[in-house]
Amino acid sequence: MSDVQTLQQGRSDGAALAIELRGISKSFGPVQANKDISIQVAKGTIHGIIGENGAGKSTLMSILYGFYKADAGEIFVGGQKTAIPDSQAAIAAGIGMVFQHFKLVENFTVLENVILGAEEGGLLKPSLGKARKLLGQLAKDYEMDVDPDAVIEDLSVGLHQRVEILKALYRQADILILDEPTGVLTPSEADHLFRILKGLRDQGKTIILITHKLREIMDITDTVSVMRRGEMTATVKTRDTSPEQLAELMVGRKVLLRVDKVPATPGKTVLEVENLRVRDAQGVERLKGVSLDIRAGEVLGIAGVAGNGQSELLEVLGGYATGDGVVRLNGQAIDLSGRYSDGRSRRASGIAHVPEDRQREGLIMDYHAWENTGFGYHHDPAYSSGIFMNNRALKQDTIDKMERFDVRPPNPNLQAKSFSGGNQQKIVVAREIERNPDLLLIGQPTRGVDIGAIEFIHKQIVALRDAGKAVLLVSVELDEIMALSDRIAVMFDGQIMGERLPSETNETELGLLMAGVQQGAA
Amino acid sequence: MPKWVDILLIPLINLALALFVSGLVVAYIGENPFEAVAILVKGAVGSPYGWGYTLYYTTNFIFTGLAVAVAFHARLFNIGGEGQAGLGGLGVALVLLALPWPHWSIALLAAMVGAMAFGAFWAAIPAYLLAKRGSHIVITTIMFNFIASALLVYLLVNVIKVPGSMSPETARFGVSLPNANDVLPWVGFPRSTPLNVTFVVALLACVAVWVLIWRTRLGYEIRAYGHSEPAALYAGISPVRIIMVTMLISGGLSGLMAINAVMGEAERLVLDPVQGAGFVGIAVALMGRSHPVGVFLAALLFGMLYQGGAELEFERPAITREMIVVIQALVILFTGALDNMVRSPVERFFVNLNKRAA
Amino acid sequence: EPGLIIDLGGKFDKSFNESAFNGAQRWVAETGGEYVETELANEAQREQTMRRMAERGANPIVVLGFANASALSEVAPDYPDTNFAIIDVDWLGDLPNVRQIAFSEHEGSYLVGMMAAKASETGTVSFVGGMDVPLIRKFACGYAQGVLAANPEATVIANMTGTTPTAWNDPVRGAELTRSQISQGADVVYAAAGGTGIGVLQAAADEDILSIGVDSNQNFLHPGEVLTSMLKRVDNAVYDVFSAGAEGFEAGVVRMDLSNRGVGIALDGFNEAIVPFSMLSEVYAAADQIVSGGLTVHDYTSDDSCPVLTF
Amino acid sequence: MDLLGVLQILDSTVRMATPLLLACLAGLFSERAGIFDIGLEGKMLMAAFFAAAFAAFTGNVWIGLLAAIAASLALSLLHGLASITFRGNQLISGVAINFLAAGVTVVIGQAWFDLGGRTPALEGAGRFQEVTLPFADALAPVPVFGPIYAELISGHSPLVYVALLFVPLSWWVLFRTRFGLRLRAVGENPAAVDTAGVSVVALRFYAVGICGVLCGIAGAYLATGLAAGFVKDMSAGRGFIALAALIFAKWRPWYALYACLLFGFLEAIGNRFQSIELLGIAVPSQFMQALPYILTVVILAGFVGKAIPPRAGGEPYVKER
Ligand SMILES: Nc1ncnc2c1ncn2[C@@H]1O[C@H](COP(=O)(O)OP(=O)(O)OP(=O)(O)O)[C@@H](O)[C@H]1O
Ligand SMILES: Nc1ncnc2c1ncn2[C@@H]1O[C@H](COP(=O)(O)OP(=O)(O)OP(=O)(O)O)[C@@H](O)[C@H]1O
Ligand SMILES: [Mg+2]
Ligand SMILES: [Mg+2]
Repeated sequence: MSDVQTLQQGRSDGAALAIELRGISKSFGPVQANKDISIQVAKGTIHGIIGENGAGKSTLMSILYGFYKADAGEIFVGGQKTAIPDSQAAIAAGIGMVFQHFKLVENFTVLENVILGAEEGGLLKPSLGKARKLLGQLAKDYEMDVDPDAVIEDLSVGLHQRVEILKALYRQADILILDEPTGVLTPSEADHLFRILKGLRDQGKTIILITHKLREIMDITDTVSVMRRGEMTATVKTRDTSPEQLAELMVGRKVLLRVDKVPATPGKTVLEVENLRVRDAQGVERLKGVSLDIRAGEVLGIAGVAGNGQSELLEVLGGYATGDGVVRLNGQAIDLSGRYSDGRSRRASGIAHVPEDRQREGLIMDYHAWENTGFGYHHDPAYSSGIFMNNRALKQDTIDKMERFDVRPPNPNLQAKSFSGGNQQKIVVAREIERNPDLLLIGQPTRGVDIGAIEFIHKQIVALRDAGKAVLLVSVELDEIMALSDRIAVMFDGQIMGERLPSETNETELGLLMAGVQQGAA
Repeated sequence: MPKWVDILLIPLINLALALFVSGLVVAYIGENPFEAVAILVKGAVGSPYGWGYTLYYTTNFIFTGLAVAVAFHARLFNIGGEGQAGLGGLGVALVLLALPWPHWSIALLAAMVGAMAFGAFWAAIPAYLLAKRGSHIVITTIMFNFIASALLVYLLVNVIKVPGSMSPETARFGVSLPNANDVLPWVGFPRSTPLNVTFVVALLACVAVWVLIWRTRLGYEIRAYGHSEPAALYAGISPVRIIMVTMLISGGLSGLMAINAVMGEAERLVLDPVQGAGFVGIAVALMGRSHPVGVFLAALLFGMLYQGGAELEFERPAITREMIVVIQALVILFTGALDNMVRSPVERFFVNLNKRAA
Repeated sequence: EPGLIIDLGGKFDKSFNESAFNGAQRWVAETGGEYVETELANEAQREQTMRRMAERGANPIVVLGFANASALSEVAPDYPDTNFAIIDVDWLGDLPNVRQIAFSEHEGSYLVGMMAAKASETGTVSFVGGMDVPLIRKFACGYAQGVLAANPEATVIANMTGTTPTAWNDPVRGAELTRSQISQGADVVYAAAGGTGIGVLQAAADEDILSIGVDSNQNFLHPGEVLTSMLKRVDNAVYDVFSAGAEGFEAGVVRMDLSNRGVGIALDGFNEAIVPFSMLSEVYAAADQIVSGGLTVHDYTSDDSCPVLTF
Repeated sequence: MDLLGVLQILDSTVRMATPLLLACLAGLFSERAGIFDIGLEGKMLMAAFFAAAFAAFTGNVWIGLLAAIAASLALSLLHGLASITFRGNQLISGVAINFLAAGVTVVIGQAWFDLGGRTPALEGAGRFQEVTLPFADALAPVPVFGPIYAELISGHSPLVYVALLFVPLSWWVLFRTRFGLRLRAVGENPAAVDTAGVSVVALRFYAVGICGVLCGIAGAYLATGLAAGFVKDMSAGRGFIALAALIFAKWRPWYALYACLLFGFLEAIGNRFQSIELLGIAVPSQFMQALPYILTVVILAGFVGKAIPPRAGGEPYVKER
């Protein structure tokens, strides 16, 4: 039936079609990522695609971009049946894509990344020169300036994504696919991005936007398709729908879109941080004298643009960066010198840590789920006795956790990498929260996670807090901060710009603080 | 895909391909390939005599193979097996020449300590330089192979040689290990078969390594570090500790190889006691996918090639020892590097089979 | 039928093993007989191969090189009816079925040393050894003594190629060592380094200095540029053992030296032009003295030391 | 030591460094493209044999060179087939190639020449002759510069100059051309190249191809430049030293030159001062022979520090699990 619906859509607003997919199917070994999917996208529109983690969004788009080959199905570009065996063909057909996991060469400059594959002639100089000019132009047109000679690994993720978009525009794509672009952006960056997208649409370009954030869908898309378990469940006009309806279409049940929590009842102080300073490997000071405290039963939210010291704060508290200053946990000073500061002793002292980057730090992607369940806690007598690991106990515990946290598929013997983003995150959160720590450090808890899982993870955080534990929440998602925090501290350039109560502040004020603007009030 | 296909059928097809190509080479120099293969197989496993040598070589390769495999789990490429085993030999010699040992069992234990200590020591320096200075382990271990051989030559020619004898080798050790014939008289191993109790030690080493890697906490940490250093840090696993410990174990295993070659077979330390087993160990570990069972099977395969090859060479003068090297190379190539050439089609075949079945 | 076990160096090392092989071939050519032959591939095979030969019924069996000494002392007693001959070994005590054939390389080297000193204009001559083992030091020490006997003022530069077995097969390194010696004034170089020696003689020829071959006659390699070769008649030793056969076999220690033409210098059409009569007569004189016992050349391996050379 | 002595050592340095440099640059192209190659040794050996064999057949060293390149190229393509097409383990493939070369050279050599794997000694046009640069003789008398020019700079085999030319050339190709950009990219992040619409497989095959050609030249230089014929195992571990030099150079052309010159220099020193006395005690010659390797470790640990290989190195490019 979904097909019928789509086709009607296609006809009813009679606009020319930029893209039409017919009966696309794709499976990775046992996993059927896409099942007979058909979809139409009208020229000059912004078309949203939403769906749970693992629904098959990225796969579908990767097929359109020629990164994967479909097992079956046809692709029409501008009404023409087009074979897209590889990305070359997609680019030729005017399709550009910004991947969920960026495809940049880390130690190349912005310029080199932009021209890669689109060079003119055998020598670099001319191409680079031309690209430099064109980049300047684009930068003006879309206010997307980025230093063309900066090396990618030195740039923030926000800028990485900017480079990816520039890559696509440089190749004169008139169909632009963005896969979860705002997952790594601050609200202001996101708004900026949307202004750009609107601008592009008004020039007649077509945009396909994958996101987990219903607000964004409602804000800027014209039509939206919903995917579920590899199938296309519906395609509707945005103005005819509502977040609640979309959420239901997506998850298959009613979803609570806002966190409901009783007012906090803070107890004794759990964490005291005084004048904490951290230098990075290059000796640059990343934390410039941070002081804060968290009490039992409250959530302190750290708002801030990525790269302003939040990561370093988590790392030093989590025990794998050194610093100086004073940090007390339940009154006990903990070591920052590096001598007794490592993940193990931190855990022993009652600190649990959900790292910002689950794939790089939180999990061993090649370990089975059950091995990851004990990761960091492998010294715990429950998991190991003497020099040996107790694998049976680990597996059993994993099965229980998977059941309680509704990890899908609930199979402890799958490798971490074969779970989708949301479910990977659930594995980490389950591991850390179920330690029932005095202090939970949690960074970007819902980055790239679907609303079903978001709802669940938020519930867990609140539950932990209500159990009288202290939570330090770092997130670039302002509304997440607003929704969960009992107090909000804003970080900018390695310092705390100020503290606010959610009830007494608003996104604009926080936005200003995040930008380092300190106004007289409060 | 059924498991037996994965661990049995595919390797066998690979092996067959390797032998086929080898056959072509043999035919090229005008020998009958089928006879050649027959002699090779019969020579390797056709008699207790053959088994004696096959398993003797296997023992060497198990140790050097395990050494490389263990390091691999921590993403450390230890190609210093040659030097570490050589030093292990030195350790064995020093221990055994130091005292008159009352009984072989005590001597064996002492020699094992000596072998592991010296092997581990030779691995420890590159490990430390990597852990503390980030010096690339591949370079340092290569260099330490050369340095080890220089050291051995110096000692054998100037220091621990038997005076008056022209050959740069130590005196014979007082003790000798019971060989297969002493232990299992009824099997019919020749009195002088080189296969000795060290083989049992090697099997125990396989089990120990399996336990270490997949059952102990240390193994869990080693693999974690191998997969992702940032994650290891997050979990409170110290890279320096893992690098050091892993390389010490790896070097110790290499060193143990000397128990078989120096104490068990030569019963004295000769020039170049390792005879390239260190490098074969790399191939063995890679082909065995760094798993003790795989290492054992790969080592056995190479043991058979060594012994069968020696017989073949003896029976067919036209077939030189280099021809045997060619055959070994082809086996490594087909069973190791070109694995997917066979695997993917076979896999597809079975997937379709299941599809049709379903 | 007799048997021959070629050592690790390989049948065509242009020196020791090759010389043995030639001896066997000569026996074949002259007697039309047959013999069993095999090449060792690694240490562990020494004992293995001897036993295989013995079990196959080969008799007598010739093994080459000191490295086999220890293995042979194990094997021989197990096959009392088989006769063994081992080259370069004389310290195995009395084994009833073993013929130990040792060469006086130091004597031959002494003679070529004298020639080198005579031929040298710079008064500096050199030596390139393969791997640094006592046997090679024996060559070097005899050579140095000869040089200094002929010219007490002369300097001898002695180098070894390396410390791994590749030292026997590294002509590139050999050539490089030779060039380095030439730059230090050497104008005659003596190579006792197996396959590496090929590079030494080559470099000498390229740089237009004289070289001295070893073991088998290598004069032909660079006619007119190889002063001579220190012959070590392993071929004769093998030939004799083969000809004597199982019946005529004699156990015990045999010394092959100048007196029985076991070692010597090579003179042929390739080098007669560059070996003046005066030089020859002196060399022969010295040879006679050595044979008559009037002159003794120090043997490094007798006490692991060399009076005129430090290693 | 006088100027000539110094010059001789430097001269020897250049000769010893050349095969290392060629092999090192070969490895550089391959590994920059993400294909690790511990088969340099084998490729050099194979090339050395074919160079000598065909030079012996035809008496023409250039044909020998072509044969060497062809042989080494064949092994490279085998490596590519295993590690690129069939996504096999690059280390295994390299090990196999080393074994293969060690065996095949002798087996074929024996079949062709019946000299136990050696080739006949080459002379005349069968070898690379030293080229005397213009005015070498004329300038020789000039103090200092004269000898330096005549002894050190002039009078090497053409391949030496070829090798030296390859350094700036490689640098230029890698860092100044489209091909170089893509090649480095495919070694860092093949997915980026793939999504940019460029074939990862093709790029990597080009890279191993170049690697093959350079190893071919290196081998030819060993057998027909430095030596006058092939002797089994004559590469004598130089492929591994080249690998070390490559890591030493952090995968960069100019540094590769410096690294190889350093290794060559250490070897020359080791050859020159084999038996020396320090404070009256004779230093064991074995120590002097090990010195290059000891110094390498010291320098590496003391001054070079961490070398980060191309990020995608060693991993076959697999899109779909
Ligand atoms: N390269 C791959 N190999 C094997 N399986 C894959 C691959 N890529 C995706 N999958 C699987 O296909 C399914 C769809 O994945 P996909 O990334 O398209 O989901 P998604 O909708 O993008 O999820 P998310 O919202 O987390 O990005 C998932 O089960 C995923 O595990
Ligand atoms: N001091 C120097 N002398 C000679 N060559 C140099 C020097 N510094 C750099 N080079 C060479 O110039 C080229 C570019 O140098 P650079 O170090 O910037 O490379 P890069 O762009 O950093 O390479 P990578 O891609 O590895 O980062 C390299 O080939 C390098 O070897
Ligand atoms: Mg996705
Ligand atoms: Mg996904």
